[in-house]
Amino acid sequence: MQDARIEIRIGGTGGQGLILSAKILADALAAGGKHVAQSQTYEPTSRGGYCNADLVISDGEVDFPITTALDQLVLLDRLAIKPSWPLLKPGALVIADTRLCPELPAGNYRRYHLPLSRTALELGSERVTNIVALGALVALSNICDRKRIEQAVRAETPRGFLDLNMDALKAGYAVHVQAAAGNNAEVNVGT
Amino acid sequence: MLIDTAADFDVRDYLRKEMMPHFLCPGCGHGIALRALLWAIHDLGLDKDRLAVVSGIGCAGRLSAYIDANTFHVTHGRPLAYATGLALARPDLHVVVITGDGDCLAIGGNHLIHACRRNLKLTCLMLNNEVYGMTGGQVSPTTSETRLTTTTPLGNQEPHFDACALATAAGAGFVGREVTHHVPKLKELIKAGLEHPGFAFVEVQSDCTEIFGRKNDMGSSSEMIMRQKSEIRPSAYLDTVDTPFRSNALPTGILARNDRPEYGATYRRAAAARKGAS
Amino acid sequence: MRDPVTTVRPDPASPDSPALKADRADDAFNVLIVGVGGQGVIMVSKVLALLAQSQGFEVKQSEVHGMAKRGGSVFSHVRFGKRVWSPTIPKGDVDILVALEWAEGLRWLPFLKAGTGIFICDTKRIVPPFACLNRRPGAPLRYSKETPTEVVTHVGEAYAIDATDMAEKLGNERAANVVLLGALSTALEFSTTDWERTVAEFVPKKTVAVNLEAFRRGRGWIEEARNTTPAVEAPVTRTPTPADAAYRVRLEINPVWCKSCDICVKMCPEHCLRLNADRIAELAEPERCTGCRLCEWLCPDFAIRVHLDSAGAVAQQGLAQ
Amino acid sequence: MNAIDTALTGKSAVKLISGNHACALGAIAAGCRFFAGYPITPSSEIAERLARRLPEVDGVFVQMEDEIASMAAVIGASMGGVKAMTATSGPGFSLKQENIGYAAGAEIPCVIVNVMRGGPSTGMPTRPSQADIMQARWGSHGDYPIIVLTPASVSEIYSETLRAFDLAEQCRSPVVLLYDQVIAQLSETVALDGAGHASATRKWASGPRAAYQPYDGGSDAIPAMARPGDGYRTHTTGLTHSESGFPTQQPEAVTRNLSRLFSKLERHRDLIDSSEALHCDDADVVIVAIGISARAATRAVEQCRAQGLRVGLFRPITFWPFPEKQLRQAAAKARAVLVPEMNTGQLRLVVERVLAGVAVEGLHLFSGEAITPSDIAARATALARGA
Repeated sequence: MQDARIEIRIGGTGGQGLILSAKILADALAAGGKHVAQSQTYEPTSRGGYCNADLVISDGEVDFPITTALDQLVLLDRLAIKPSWPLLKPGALVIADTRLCPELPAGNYRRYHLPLSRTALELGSERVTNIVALGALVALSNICDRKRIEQAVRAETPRGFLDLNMDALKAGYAVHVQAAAGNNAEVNVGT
Repeated sequence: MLIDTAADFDVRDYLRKEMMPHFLCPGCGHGIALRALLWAIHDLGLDKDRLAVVSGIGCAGRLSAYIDANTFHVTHGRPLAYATGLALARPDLHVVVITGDGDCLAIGGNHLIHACRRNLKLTCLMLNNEVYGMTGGQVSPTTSETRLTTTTPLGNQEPHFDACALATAAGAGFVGREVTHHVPKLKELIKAGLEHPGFAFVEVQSDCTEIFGRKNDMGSSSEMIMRQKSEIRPSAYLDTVDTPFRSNALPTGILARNDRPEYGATYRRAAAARKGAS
Repeated sequence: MRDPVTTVRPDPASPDSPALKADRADDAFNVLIVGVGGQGVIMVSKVLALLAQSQGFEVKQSEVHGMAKRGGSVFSHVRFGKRVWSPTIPKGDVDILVALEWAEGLRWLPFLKAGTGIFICDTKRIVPPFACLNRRPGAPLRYSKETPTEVVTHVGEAYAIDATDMAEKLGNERAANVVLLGALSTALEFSTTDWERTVAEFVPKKTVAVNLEAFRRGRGWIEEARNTTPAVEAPVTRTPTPADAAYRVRLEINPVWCKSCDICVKMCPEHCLRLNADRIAELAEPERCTGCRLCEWLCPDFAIRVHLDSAGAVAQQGLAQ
Repeated sequence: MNAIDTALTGKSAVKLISGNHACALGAIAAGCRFFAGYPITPSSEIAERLARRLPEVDGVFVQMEDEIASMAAVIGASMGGVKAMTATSGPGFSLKQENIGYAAGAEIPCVIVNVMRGGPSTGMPTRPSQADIMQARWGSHGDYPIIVLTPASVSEIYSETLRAFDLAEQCRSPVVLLYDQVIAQLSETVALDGAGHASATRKWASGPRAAYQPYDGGSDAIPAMARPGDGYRTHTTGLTHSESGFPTQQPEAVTRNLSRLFSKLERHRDLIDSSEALHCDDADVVIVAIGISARAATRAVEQCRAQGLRVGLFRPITFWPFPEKQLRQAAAKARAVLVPEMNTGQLRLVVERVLAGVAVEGLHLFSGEAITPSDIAARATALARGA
């Protein structure tokens, strides 16, 4: 039984582009030779309501493709805390948006409370919060080669939005550094 | 011209003679309507091998079995939907649907309106005898007001459907109605429907003598067919709409005709354009 | 093959041609238009009435129609002048009789003014069902046998015009009435422009061109006829029917398919079928059978086939020629 | 997207695609050239993808006015000789049932995808379920044969879609592809090679028209079908028919023809059967599961084996006709059988019948969540330890 298994969740609400972020990450990982299963849970509405996009990553074939113990969790809405918290592994990486998910439960995890949506707004569109979050996740987890994630973003982005998405990704890479440099109290590594 | 094809046309050339005599009751108008359809097919010289007839359930639905062609007797109310699949998959076939008033307007009403809207090349022949004959004479969507049926012992209280008005409103490319009394004109009407490039809806007012006629004291088969003449006013002119004598009877003739694009051709053209572009 | 036929020209010496009398101060000018249902009698009279009205005349028009939308007798009186009192034209006072059907024209002839009345008649023959003495094709008809040549002896000026054929050649049989309007226009003093404008106003837009052409042809035909010697012989045209060919009718009745519904027995116009002792349809009086095929068409069980035995041979002869 | 589709149906490539995407690709690779459907969660992605792909391969996509019409149009297209499919979910599957019965009775090949979601009724449109197992088999009225396939992964959806079309053609039968919402919308890295697949073709009528009997099963109980336009001018009906294709109620003819119909799949079990046994040879406890539950069970079996427990998994891939022989063989040494499923015991009922005498325990979940490996492992461990 292989257990080089890594589980990631991006949680938030419908319409935030969570599934797109997960797909981009999954594509990048697959291109790197990983076996990936990407699933989602959503409410029967097109917009709003709790939604999550999950990844199970393995060196061999993924047996059970649904998350059971999260290694990494990105939270873009407070709605995502309740269904995700019970799955969190001890010491897991948690990246949460400061504005959309202002309060986090205590526990044994690596906590990054980052201004993801604010960064997106500063770039010109809150809609790229998902890409900023993706950049932050890649930077903090080192789960994936940056070149591959950039290729995957390019492949999934309509031409008109390419610059914006690439800017968002790069801003995401740096958001924790900038937040730390700005002595932002919300950046909190460790519990 | 009429005389010529009448002499030339022997209905038996288009029947599965081994299936005859058919199962319809004595005097049933459906047999006359079937003749008109086969005559129209003969006049147009349609190839029996390329002719597909799809029919639903009920007295009208049984007619397909008697036609020497590719025939499909499908589920209740669904012949238009089956025919849509068949015609889209096989544009080389000439697809005709035979359906009844209950089959087409009650259980199959949704398929009718969308077939009219879609405008795929199909000819839908709806034989309207105002009753569910095969199940023993229950009220149907076209039963005239006050008529007696086994499920309207008080006389029908529901208003009846004008199927042609429905088909017209839903966008059918060709809509016509005729009675079985005037066979050559009925044949010409069906012929015009078969020739129409899009969806054609032809309603035939047909007598149910044994069940509906008897229940409503309408006399013998011949009296019923004579009533068509005295109440509905069929004329020999194909291009005029004949307003009926009886106040709640419906007009006959070609009631609507338009040149909306045929769906199958439109789809194939769009597909070819997409293929060419990519 | 069916050319317009007879003309009787007015005597050039005649002092008062009716065409000159439209401005008569006292009497109204009377036009009677007759035909059978469906031919467009009312249209002719409406155009005339409209035109006369636009020229400042008082117009009265009355009609009888609606008793039969198709096939029945229809007539319309149009009277115009400075004052018109009665809407109907007394017998013998008609200045111009326009007939869209031959027999109808003959029927109304007594209404025409003796000596001066103009008779414009389509040679189209619509034989009413009650004129059939026997339904066997080719049987004698109780229909007017007068030829145009015979008719013209009764009237001052007569034109027998095959307007239906002329309209057919234009591609629209229904424009026959407008051909007659064209003919009528030559007998009245309204300008051609006014006529054509009124016709164009009256007909459906997409048929304006064909109707104007029909009008011109009708007018041209009369004008030409006036300038040529009248034809002497004027046979009434008749569409050849299979009845002209000799054939024998034979009914093939399938007793196994027959369900004894009685439709053929009751619907046969000659009452020559009956149900036999086994309740199977049979041809009881073959000599009466005309081969009309109604029984074959109306049999819901496909049990009857009508054979016209020599028809094939006749058709083949036709082909050989 | 098209580039990916082409790559996938061409040479083998590793890509990340969803179950519904794999289904659409499998259909194209299998020669499907007609799709009629009606939007319903969570199957709509199949329709959306085929709406784009079919016109590119001279096929036809049509969105019909309802589920009933979709099924009818699919059968109509197949009667015309074109490989056809539809896709739906629970409520739509219910609506299609009458016409599925027609396809079974008149022996019209077609493929019906049912992505199972929570029920009854509208239920949970976006949550998984495995509660249509019985409906897939018995949903239409009257006795009839039908093939039901239950893939458990994205790559298996692809391969089973190919097989569904082949079986439909070979057996002249409707084939239901039954999988749950989880694997429908799950994206997995898969290596697909559709170019290597030689699709089965229908047995078409040939020879003189006079000698042709549309429902003569011949030596293999599968009648040759007449293609419209080929000159046979046959009659097809949902009424009980004789070999001639025309309706009959004559008892001998009815019995003879229905017997052939009811037994025809049994005669082709070698073609139809498909199942998988994992660590069953020495298993004290055999888990029987399908779809996402089987994926969880796989992990649970590995966890149990790691602890030295003799636990195995039997997974029907062809669910109907049920692989009874294979299950009996897999459970030959089993003391206990555990059936985890997302319903109240539909699979358990089948297993109980097949393994009469063996203790069968169900693990049923209908909360709209998938059963987890740990749920199964806990129960299997207890059973293995003889609790």
